[in-house]
Amino acid sequence: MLSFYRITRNRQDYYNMKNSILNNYSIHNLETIATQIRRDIVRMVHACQSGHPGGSLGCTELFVALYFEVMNRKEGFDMGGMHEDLFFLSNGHISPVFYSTLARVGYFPAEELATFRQMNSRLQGHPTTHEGLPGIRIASGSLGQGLSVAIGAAQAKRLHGDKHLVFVLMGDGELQEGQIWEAALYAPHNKIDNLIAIVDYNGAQIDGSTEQVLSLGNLYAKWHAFGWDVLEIKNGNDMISVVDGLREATSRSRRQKPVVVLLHSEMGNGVDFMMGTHKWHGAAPNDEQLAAALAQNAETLGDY
Amino acid sequence: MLSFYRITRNRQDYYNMKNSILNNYSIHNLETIATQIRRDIVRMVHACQSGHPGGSLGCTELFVALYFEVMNRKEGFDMGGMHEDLFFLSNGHISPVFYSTLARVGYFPAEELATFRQMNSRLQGHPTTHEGLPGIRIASGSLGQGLSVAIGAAQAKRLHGDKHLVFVLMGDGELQEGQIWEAALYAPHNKIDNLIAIVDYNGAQIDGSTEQVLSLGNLYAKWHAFGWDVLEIKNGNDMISVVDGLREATSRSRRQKPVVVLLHSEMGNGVDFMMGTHKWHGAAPNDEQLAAALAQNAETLGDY
Amino acid sequence: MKKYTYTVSKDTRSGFGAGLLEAGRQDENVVALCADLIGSLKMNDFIDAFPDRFFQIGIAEANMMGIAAGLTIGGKIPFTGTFANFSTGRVYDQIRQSIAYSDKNVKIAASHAGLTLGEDGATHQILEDIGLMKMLPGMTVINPCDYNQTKAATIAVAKHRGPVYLRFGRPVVPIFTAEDQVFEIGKAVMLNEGKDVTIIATGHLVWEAIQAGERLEALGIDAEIINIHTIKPLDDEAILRSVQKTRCVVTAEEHNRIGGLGDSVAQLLSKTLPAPQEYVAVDDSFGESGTPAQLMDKYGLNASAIVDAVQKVITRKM
Amino acid sequence: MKKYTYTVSKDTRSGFGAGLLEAGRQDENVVALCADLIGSLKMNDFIDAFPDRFFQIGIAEANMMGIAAGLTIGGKIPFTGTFANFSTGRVYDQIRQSIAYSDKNVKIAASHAGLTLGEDGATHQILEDIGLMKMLPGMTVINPCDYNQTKAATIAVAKHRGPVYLRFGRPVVPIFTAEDQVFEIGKAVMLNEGKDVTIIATGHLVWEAIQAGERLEALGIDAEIINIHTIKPLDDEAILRSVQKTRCVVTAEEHNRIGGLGDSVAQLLSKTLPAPQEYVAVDDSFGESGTPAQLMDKYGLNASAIVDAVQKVITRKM
Ligand SMILES: Cc1ncc(C[n+]2csc(CCOP(=O)(O)OP(=O)(O)O)c2C)c(N)n1
Ligand SMILES: Cc1ncc(C[n+]2csc(CCOP(=O)(O)OP(=O)(O)O)c2C)c(N)n1
Ligand SMILES: [Mg+2]
Ligand SMILES: [Mg+2]
Repeated sequence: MLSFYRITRNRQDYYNMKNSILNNYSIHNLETIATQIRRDIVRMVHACQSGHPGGSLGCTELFVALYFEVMNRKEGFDMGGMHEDLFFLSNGHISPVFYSTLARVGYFPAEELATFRQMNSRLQGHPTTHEGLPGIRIASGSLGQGLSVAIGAAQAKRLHGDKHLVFVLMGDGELQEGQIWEAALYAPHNKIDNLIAIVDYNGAQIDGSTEQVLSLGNLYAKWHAFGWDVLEIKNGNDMISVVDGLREATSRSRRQKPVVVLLHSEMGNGVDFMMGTHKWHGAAPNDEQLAAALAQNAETLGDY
Repeated sequence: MLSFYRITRNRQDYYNMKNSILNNYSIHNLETIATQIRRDIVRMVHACQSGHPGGSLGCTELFVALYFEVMNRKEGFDMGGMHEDLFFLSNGHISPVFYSTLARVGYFPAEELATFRQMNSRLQGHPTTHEGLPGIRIASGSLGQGLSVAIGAAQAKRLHGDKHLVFVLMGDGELQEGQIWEAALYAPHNKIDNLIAIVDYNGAQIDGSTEQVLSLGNLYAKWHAFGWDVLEIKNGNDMISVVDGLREATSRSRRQKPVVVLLHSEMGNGVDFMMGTHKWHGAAPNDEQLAAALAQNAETLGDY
Repeated sequence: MKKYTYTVSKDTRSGFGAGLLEAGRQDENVVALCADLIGSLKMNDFIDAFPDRFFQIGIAEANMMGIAAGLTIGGKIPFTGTFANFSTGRVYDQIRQSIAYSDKNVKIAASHAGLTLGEDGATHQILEDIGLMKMLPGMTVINPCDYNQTKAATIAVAKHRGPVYLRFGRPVVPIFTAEDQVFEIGKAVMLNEGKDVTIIATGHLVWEAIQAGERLEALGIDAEIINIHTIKPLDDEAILRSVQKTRCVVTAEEHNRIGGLGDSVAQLLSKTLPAPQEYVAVDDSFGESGTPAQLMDKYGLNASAIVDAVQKVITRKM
Repeated sequence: MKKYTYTVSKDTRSGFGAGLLEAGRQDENVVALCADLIGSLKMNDFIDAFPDRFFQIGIAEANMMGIAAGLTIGGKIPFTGTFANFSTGRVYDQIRQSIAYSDKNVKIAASHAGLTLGEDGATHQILEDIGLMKMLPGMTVINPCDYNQTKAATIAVAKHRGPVYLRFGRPVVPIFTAEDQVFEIGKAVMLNEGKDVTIIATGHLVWEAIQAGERLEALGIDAEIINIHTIKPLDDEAILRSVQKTRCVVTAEEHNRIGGLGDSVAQLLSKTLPAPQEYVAVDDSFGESGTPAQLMDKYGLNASAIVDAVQKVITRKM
């Protein structure tokens, strides 16, 4: 059950090999996966003419790094998830990148991505356990709830003496929800140090930039003041930075404090005309736009 | 409509006269009112054998300072409250101090305090507009909602070009509610600078000290990180400190930022056996305890 | 069967957007709040016309309800805007205490109600919002049926004193009510007089009820059809008058069968005039992703379902 | 009329406390969470016995529901504890998405339900919680009637797989059910067989129904009395069997008449066996401060109200 599923190495190796040729080679592998996932994202959203490409594209490196490199996962899927690292997606609207990653890493056939948002699909608009899709442990979509759930899962791990980690991703706009700050207050008080929270710090939400809509101000200072160990990944769309940053985050776990990673990402990253705007938060490309998007992202693992 | 209701002077006078004999005299007046209000609180809670004396006693100086000195209020009561300062009680369970203050400052007869928590009373367990009690503009009791309401009222004042201030009091345990932090994020972004939020920083809640139950950590740092102008009143049960602190807070209004006052108070203050514990958060004294409490607080304005 | 025709289809939320603009023109106290869903709520025209009377709240629905309550204290008439789910279940306690119990003049405008927002799936499809809001003492609950009625309802609601829950949707649906209609809160609209069965429908199901009425006519069944745009207060009189005549009833709503319009009617009848009733509603399940039309089909919320229910209830007449 | 007697009165929340301790002993996966109301929820014994299995959440009910959902993922059986208001309306969307829709094995233990918490008043008296919870697909809703039944229900609920809402109260009420009872979720308890009217009561109103039954007997009315501790899933069969015999029904609950047990029964009957029904419930209003007994009187939630309702409904038999 503890056979890990990863491309090249365990955590220690990574640090031994940092900056080595092998490392660059491996990073390249991850990047290769990322372009395929970007293709999947735009194709999924295009097919049903709905869904959220912007945040999905911006988090592609993160998902690839987590699932193909950083997380210690068991083979197969069981709901309990003991003795493996867990991931929760709180900002459920970026389901395309989640589904594509889960498929590409082996939880279910990539062909199933074609059913995204269609009736009777296991790939609902927002992730759900209701249809039994492997890889999903909680429904999300209504924002603000995932950090609490992740804390609960982390505390369950503790009770079971399971030393693995719990990861959770939130949107930056999502941080405007008060429940996040309830959870943010709770975790340090309870020294939840098997938890790594990640903020998709793309500066955008539906109605515009977070700066305009409701500024998060000094976000580093906020998490810090709430008692978290805060870490920034300055280029969240550079695979090396993301892997490095996540490694750093995991190395800071188990120090009596929860860790939060501010992942500076770019909404729409990897598709030129989707970048630099919030407009692609939840809009689908037309045929022409799809073609343009695909032209910028090589087919590497084979389209579904 | 703009005839103000206050004991001695307007704000500017106060600063001119600081440390003068008149000032000391006036402070003494306020203290005199405070002992009566403490009597009212314990008598109200004793009579119905329920209610919340601890937080009420700890906030007595604050209420007296606000209503008898700091706030610019119109005579009489209308729900709209234009062209006067407004106060909202978010931690509605400390209704005894609120009711007593409202009665003693003239909103309704002090005799009505005898009906507290009894059926058909306007003095419900938690403040409500439902029974039309003058002085109350919103129901509270379910924690976490008052700061939002105060922000709305402050924005209404702005829309009407009314330059008066809005005050709101919250419990420190109450700050564990996420809605507070939603509001805390909103006010600075929108430069709500006719708002003075006050935290009853008594370090206690129902199940124990906030430190034990769910630590607020560095509370100053939290509000500061959320973009507020933060001010501390180190001795929230010293009338001079409270009046000074509130003056300072009002003087900091209209500077493009909301102001928050951390009022270090003592739960149960003024009744020796109720101090230094959270046990009197929501417990009523028996006859003997009532007598002891009254012996420590002189009847000054006449018991109801 | 009276004929209802249409030339244009539109989404009811656009009726809200148009109504809000008009209400804003009529009364300068009308203000609007939105929790990061301006486009979805069709608030753009209002914002363009009255930028100072709009409050962008961000993704913080609880705070929005509190701020709205506070704004009323200064005499404002706030319309809050977000999806129906986040307008109700997300903020039930805030609405309860700061708005309903405090008797504040807040208008809760809720888009994407029911199944028909479509592809986003169950987390965004609330089927309990009517039930949530109708349990609050003093709350008025309104679910208009098309663009024109939603616009008229919005304007009426702005003039009404007291908290209101106004529910509307995302899909385009036929516009068959009059542009110049007067919207009377709490007053049922008689769409067709008939004698064999009473069909009481609300929201998107009203058009389906009309379709059903035509098919029933072909089957020789003469249906009385009532558009009950206001679920609370319920127009008891109109319903009783009709059921007294027809002795059986079908209710139709885009809602869980538990807690919605159907239960309001059942309560009324059980207390005064027990009669066979069939529910056209979602059978106590969550929704799912799909196109609006697919979902209405799968979850039995269409004209055929109403026809079936009518045929069944008629055989149950006492 | 069958005789029911008692020697001791206790609060149902203490039955929960005792049941939680017992459930904790029986299954080490049982854990408890509380939002700064340990004493009110009677969780002290559990905490003393299993300090590592208790989570103090602070005043953050939304977070509590999310954490509970997360704990189930590791196989834990979490009981959340706070007042009924903050267990339901405050966190409806969190329960909906993270628990009900996600099918998580969370037990929502809710004290101070209804009016009878007394002096705290309306902000703390929720009369809509049954309605809120019964609208959630997959949720089990339980409202036991006395200390023993609440204890038994708590133990049963811990063994049941799936989300449960368990509602209980603060006042002391007679203990008249057996200490060693087996609690069967979803199974109505026949308290008295009768032929003239069916009284279906839940929670604190069950004892009142028994009192009413005795008075009715004196008036020559033979009442069938059912304790419906589980409101969802409703024991349709038991209710229909009874109403088939009596042809009329009174429902009694400490809840708004809108959305509660009464409406569940009305829906069932309207779809199968229309019959006159009277509601003993709060008439769509908020509560207020007062002693529990005063409030039960003022809001018509007692044996006399049930007697009146029976007398009325009997004249309406068809
Ligand atoms: C509770 C809640 N309120 C509102 C929404 C509607 N909504 C979906 S995504 C979104 C914006 C989220 O912003 P962010 O977290 O920054 O995600 P990004 O746009 O960057 O992907 C909103 C408001 C929701 N899903 N849940
Ligand atoms: C939303 C909500 N949750 C729980 C409660 C129950 N409750 C009432 S007072 C209180 C403690 C409040 O602590 P604090 O704000 O510090 O007030 P203090 O005890 O200092 O008066 C709690 C948990 C409530 N009233 N509202
Ligand atoms: Mg964002
Ligand atoms: Mg405190």
